[in-house]
Amino acid sequence: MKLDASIGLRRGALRIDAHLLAGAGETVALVGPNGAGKTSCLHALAGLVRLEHGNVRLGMRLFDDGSAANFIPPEERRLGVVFQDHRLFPAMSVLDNVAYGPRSRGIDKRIARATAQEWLERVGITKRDEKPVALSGGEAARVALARALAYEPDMLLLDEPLAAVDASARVTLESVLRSHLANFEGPRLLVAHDIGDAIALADRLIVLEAGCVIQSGTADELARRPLSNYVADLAGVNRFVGHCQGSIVTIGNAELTVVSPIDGDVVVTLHPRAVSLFPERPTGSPRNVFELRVLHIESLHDRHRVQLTGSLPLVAEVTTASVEALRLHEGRTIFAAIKATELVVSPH
Amino acid sequence: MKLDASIGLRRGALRIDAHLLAGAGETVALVGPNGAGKTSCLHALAGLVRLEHGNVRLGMRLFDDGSAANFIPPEERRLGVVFQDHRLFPAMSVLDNVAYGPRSRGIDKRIARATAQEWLERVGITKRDEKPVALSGGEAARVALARALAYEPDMLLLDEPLAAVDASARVTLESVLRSHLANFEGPRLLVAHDIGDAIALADRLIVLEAGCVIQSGTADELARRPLSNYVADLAGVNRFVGHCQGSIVTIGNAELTVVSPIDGDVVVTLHPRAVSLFPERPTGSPRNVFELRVLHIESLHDRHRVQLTGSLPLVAEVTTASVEALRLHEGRTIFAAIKATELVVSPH
Amino acid sequence: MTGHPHPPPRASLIAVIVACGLIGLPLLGLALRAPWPTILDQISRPEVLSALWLSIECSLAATALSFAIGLPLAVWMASETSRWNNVVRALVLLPMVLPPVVGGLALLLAFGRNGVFGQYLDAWFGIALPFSTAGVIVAETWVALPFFVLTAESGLRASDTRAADAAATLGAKPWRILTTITLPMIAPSLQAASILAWARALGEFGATITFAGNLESTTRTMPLAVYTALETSPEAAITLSFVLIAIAAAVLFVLRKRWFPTGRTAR
Amino acid sequence: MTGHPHPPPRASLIAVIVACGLIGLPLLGLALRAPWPTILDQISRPEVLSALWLSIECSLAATALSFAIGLPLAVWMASETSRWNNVVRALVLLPMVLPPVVGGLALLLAFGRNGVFGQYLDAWFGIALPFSTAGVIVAETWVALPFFVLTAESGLRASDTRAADAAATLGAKPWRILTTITLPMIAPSLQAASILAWARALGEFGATITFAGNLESTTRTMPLAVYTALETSPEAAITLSFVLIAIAAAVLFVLRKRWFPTGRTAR
Amino acid sequence: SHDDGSLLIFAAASLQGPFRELAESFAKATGASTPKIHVAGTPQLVLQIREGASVDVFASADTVQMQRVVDFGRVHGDTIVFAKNKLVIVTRPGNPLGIRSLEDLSRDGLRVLLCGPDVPAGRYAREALAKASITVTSVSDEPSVRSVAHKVALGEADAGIVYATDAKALGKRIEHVAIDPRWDVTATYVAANTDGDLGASFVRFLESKDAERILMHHGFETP
Ligand SMILES: Nc1ncnc2c1ncn2[C@@H]1O[C@H](COP(=O)(O)OP(=O)(O)OP(=O)(O)O)[C@@H](O)[C@H]1O
Ligand SMILES: Nc1ncnc2c1ncn2[C@@H]1O[C@H](COP(=O)(O)OP(=O)(O)OP(=O)(O)O)[C@@H](O)[C@H]1O
Ligand SMILES: [Mg+2]
Ligand SMILES: [Mg+2]
Repeated sequence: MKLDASIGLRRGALRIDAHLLAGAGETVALVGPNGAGKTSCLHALAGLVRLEHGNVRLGMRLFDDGSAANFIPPEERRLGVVFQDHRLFPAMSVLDNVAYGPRSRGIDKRIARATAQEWLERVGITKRDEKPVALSGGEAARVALARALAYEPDMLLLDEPLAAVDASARVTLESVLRSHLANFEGPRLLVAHDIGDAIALADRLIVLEAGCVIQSGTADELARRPLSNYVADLAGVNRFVGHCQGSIVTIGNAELTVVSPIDGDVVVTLHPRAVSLFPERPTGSPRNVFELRVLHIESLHDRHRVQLTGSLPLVAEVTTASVEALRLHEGRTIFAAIKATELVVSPH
Repeated sequence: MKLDASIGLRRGALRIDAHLLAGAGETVALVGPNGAGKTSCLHALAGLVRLEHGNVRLGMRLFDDGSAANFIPPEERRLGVVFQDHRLFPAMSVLDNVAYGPRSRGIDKRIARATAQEWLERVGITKRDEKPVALSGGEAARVALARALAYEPDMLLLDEPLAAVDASARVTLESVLRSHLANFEGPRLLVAHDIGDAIALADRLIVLEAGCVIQSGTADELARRPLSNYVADLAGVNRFVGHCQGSIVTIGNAELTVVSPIDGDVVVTLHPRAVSLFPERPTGSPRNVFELRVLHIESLHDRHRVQLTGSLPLVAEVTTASVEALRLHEGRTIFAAIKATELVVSPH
Repeated sequence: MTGHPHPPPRASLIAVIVACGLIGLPLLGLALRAPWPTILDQISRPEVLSALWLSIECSLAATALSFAIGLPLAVWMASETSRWNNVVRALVLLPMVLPPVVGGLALLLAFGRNGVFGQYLDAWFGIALPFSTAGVIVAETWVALPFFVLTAESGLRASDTRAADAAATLGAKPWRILTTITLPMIAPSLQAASILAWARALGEFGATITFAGNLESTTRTMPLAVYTALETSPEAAITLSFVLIAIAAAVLFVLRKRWFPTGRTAR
Repeated sequence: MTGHPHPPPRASLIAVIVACGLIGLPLLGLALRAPWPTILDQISRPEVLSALWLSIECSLAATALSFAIGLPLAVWMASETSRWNNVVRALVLLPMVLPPVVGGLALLLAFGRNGVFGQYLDAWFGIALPFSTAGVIVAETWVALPFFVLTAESGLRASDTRAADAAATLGAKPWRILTTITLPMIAPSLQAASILAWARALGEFGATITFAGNLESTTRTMPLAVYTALETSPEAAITLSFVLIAIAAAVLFVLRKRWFPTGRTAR
Repeated sequence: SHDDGSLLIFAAASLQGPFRELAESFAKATGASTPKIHVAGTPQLVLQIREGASVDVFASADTVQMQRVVDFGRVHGDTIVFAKNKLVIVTRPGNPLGIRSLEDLSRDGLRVLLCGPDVPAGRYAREALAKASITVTSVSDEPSVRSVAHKVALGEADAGIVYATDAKALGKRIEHVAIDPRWDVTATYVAANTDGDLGASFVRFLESKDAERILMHHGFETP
């Protein structure tokens, strides 16, 4: 069973025109900036908003092609949806929330509750008789996930299922999802703004920006050749658009020397680790040296990300030791060197 | 102005008993697993739930000491609260949502709206006349942040302000928050479950578990000596509780040799990078070698986290190259070696 | 409920006092004139008991009918799937503005023995509504239904449809969504709607006496008994009114805990 | 509104048909008997015009009063800060179950010239409510207020208080929270409450005739005019009823767009 | 008297027709402003008077109710009988069941409608039936003659006993059958001055020739 959707609709000022494909058993992460239309796409797949044009097919079934006649309402699509705002049923106990899907499928109340109980245990929720109002944000997210999974759907649509979940539980939930996904025939679409979540769960990423699919591929492919600044940010790499003549790329006021000469407009990408920082202008081999100012230092677990500004806005990744050695602090002026061999240049 | 709160209250089955301190201008991140009581603490500080015992003081002002007489209602506390569920006003335009705080302070409508407009621009929202229902999840989070900041509060209470925000916007918002925080006299309390957010914005972390403060300190301090498994998970380190006799620590069925002999119950922590993986039992120096099975491989940007199970459950961090070289896959048996010098042992 | 109980603005106390004055003073006036010592005698008179019983029976039946017809109607009206619903809404509201006596007359014209529809009821099924207890129920329903429908519809309109969307994705058909998700969420509105409809039916006089007549133990409900008593002795009428008031107050008191729980419903 | 329009369950159409029959057939019956050719003459008669005008005036005034008193009262009742609110709620509901004639009597006992309170109104301020237009407004308010209060309270009870909490943290005092956050959120309930109160006031007969009398151009509202006409000519009464119906339908039609917007309110 | 100085007259509902004309005629005759007329059920009028209504003239459909006003001490001077009303039997147009007399009302299966025994018209009707020694069970104790007349006109009942004036007001929609004078009971309408002198002048006017003409025109009989 594979998903083949071409979604055309308007949401306020945003026009969405996106083609989404997900194979049987494949997990696809839909990533993109806020307001790109990720949730809207999910709702269109679920049948909660109607297509204006395009069509949605799951396996042999046509769900919607913009006409009223072919529209299959959500209750007949058999999808497991986790909403970004959870949407638990306020008047029902947590257990009944999770048992709701099985009950809709006509399963006996006792059995449905037993199934629900199992799913609650799997996602680590012990409150079963409370109303959703008594749940914390992360607990609600887990119940929402349990509710979608307990329905045994043909396709999973998860809108930021882990955004409110804590570090320990995230590991558990990821493994719940993975073990569930392992023997699940249908496709899954996962909305995530956190690349970590996306990489951890998805086989492939689809990047949506302003309603359009910009790029799609594995995380590595995205990092290697980010097609937009957003993708570069997401993958944590530097990306510049410039003009190349011979082996010199002109980017604004800055010039970069590259190894392989191309002529024309190019995109240059560069991993932050390939940027070295020096207190003085280095005298050795690197020809691409820029005098820049430190805008901000962000500490990751064991490394630091240094945002630089000046003729070429750069992000560098350095070890905690070097931050101390270089006495880096915001506002300090520093020299950044880039090896020409580390630059990935491709035509624009 | 400093915050000195000792919060005692019950939420359902959870009993919260937490002492929170935040100096003037200090940013404290409140981290902890789902359902630990972070949101409840914030609500108690805001005056939305009442203390049963304890007291809340901001600067010279007593907000609550559990008695009705000394309770200052939320509208007189002047706090900027960002709610986990945003809680925008559904019947008001986005602009009026943000202008609401200034208007409450008696500021002229025109001026309040101009201020609101500025804040909206700062957080990157261009929709000003729409109702909140037309916002995406991340957009709503930003409006909620703008609304709290526009109020010019004496203390900021932010409940997961960045959880729904995308990668690019996160950078912008962090810088908005930082530049705002720079000339802000009051303390800020930030709830986060993502250690990245916490480290990026906070000077200090307070870890709340099951309603109690377990540990507090900088991220480094937490990583060096995690006082609970949750903190270890959060900081991404391995943590074991065992019994030490001479230089041998017994952890369940496993034995670890350590450098400095202590007697008694100990906690052993270990960075995942200090775990080396071998296809065959290594013959060299490391004495702490365990035959383990790969449970799961998680890819980070440029490294992989390998979860191992067996006599000693371990997490190892290896480069992408070694994953390929070792032909790591889930279910494979492998040998993990730990250098005794990398083990941090402290009495329990 | 998350959050603290929002105190009502101080100024609202003025309204409480004015309202209690407006409503309480007349009741006090009545109470002062009521011949209290005779009230027990009055209540134990068999015709009073039968009127009381009939009132309760008919008003509950009318409330149940209003619920059964009014709820699906309100659902239909709130769903906006047809452009007819404005027409239907206006139609449903009209009995409210019609003086009850005219309402009774209209009912006679429709469901009377020679009525537009009533003649067939009579000819085909031998059912005659006028001068029967069923007629009382029809008259009370006619008067109470609009109150039920409008209140229930307002609740539905104010309700959040997001949970209903979620239920649809979990395979729930419209009927199941309605009963399991929407109705529990608008319970306060349904309660108010039922109380309004019941109270309106209980106090109904004009349409009942016109349509169903005034026959002891068949159609003479308490309001009709009060009216009849008014012809001869206002004191007796006041006493009977107090019986009616007491019944209403008792019912509200019994339902108090169930229908007006101490916390607001929260999500 | 996020999400798709939930279709109402099919079965609801049955209710629509039953309700239309129950309410529409009697109106049809009336319409068949109405002397349509003479209706224009009827309407242009000065006493009809004055009754019409008086009806509109008084019913709107009563609605405004119900709003002004009923809204703060509903807020107070919904806030549960006092254990008196069950008592007040029961009190407020009682006018609904009292037959209107008894209600009028009660008003006379309280606000009449010899009334518990009315004697002071008369002695101190020279105000006499009975047989005055103000009396009509008082009678209509007495009857309409409970409908307003109960509907508004149910809306408040069903409303989500989380936004109100947020407003409190932003420095809004209870009064400001009420007007800027809560009331816009329960707008559908307030609209329904106003319509119910207005319709009830417009159709009020028993309390008005008993308390305020039946005096042309001072207290003879349309329902009283209908009653008076019924004494001599049922045709005239039916015509007048249709005028009343037409006015109500026209008002609802004009308000249709504002009060019943096409989408449900969503958060 | 009323705020603007005009007379305020309380009249039983069934007097509504003639009293409009009487008021105008009175104004023309005396030069006073047209009296205001409040019509409602007699019991309601009595209640209103008891509760202090500042009424000048009370015209009751019934001596019993008038007596209660007298008992309150509100009547100045004497009460006068100014009109009488006969009872008639009413049937549907064309009198399909051929009802000719009171005796016919006791036929089996005949649906007869009377006012309640507490309503004057009902009391009179029962007196007449009693005189004729006929037992009739009413299908319902109607609150007013008007509603009896309407229901007979609509065919809800086969026959009813109402005042001659009501039968007249309904015109062709109803057929009326006179009651044998032997059994006839006559309703008396009484009026009294309940306030100052202006009221007395209207009460006197009720006995005038003008008033008599108007009352007769509406089907009343005059004493
Ligand atoms: N009901 C609506 N009415 C009008 N505009 C809407 C509505 N719902 C969404 N939009 C607009 O559509 C755009 C896409 O919204 P959507 O919720 O799909 O974004 P998203 O990609 O899920 O973002 P996020 O990461 O913030 O959740 C947004 O700009 C939003 O303002
Ligand atoms: N209104 C309530 N009634 C009963 N229990 C509640 C209520 N609100 C919260 N709780 C309980 O209190 C505990 C703490 O909730 P809280 O929202 O403070 O957690 P949290 O630390 O913010 O978690 P998260 O990271 O998931 O947001 C939870 O177990 C929750 O079930
Ligand atoms: Mg979204
Ligand atoms: Mg929380």
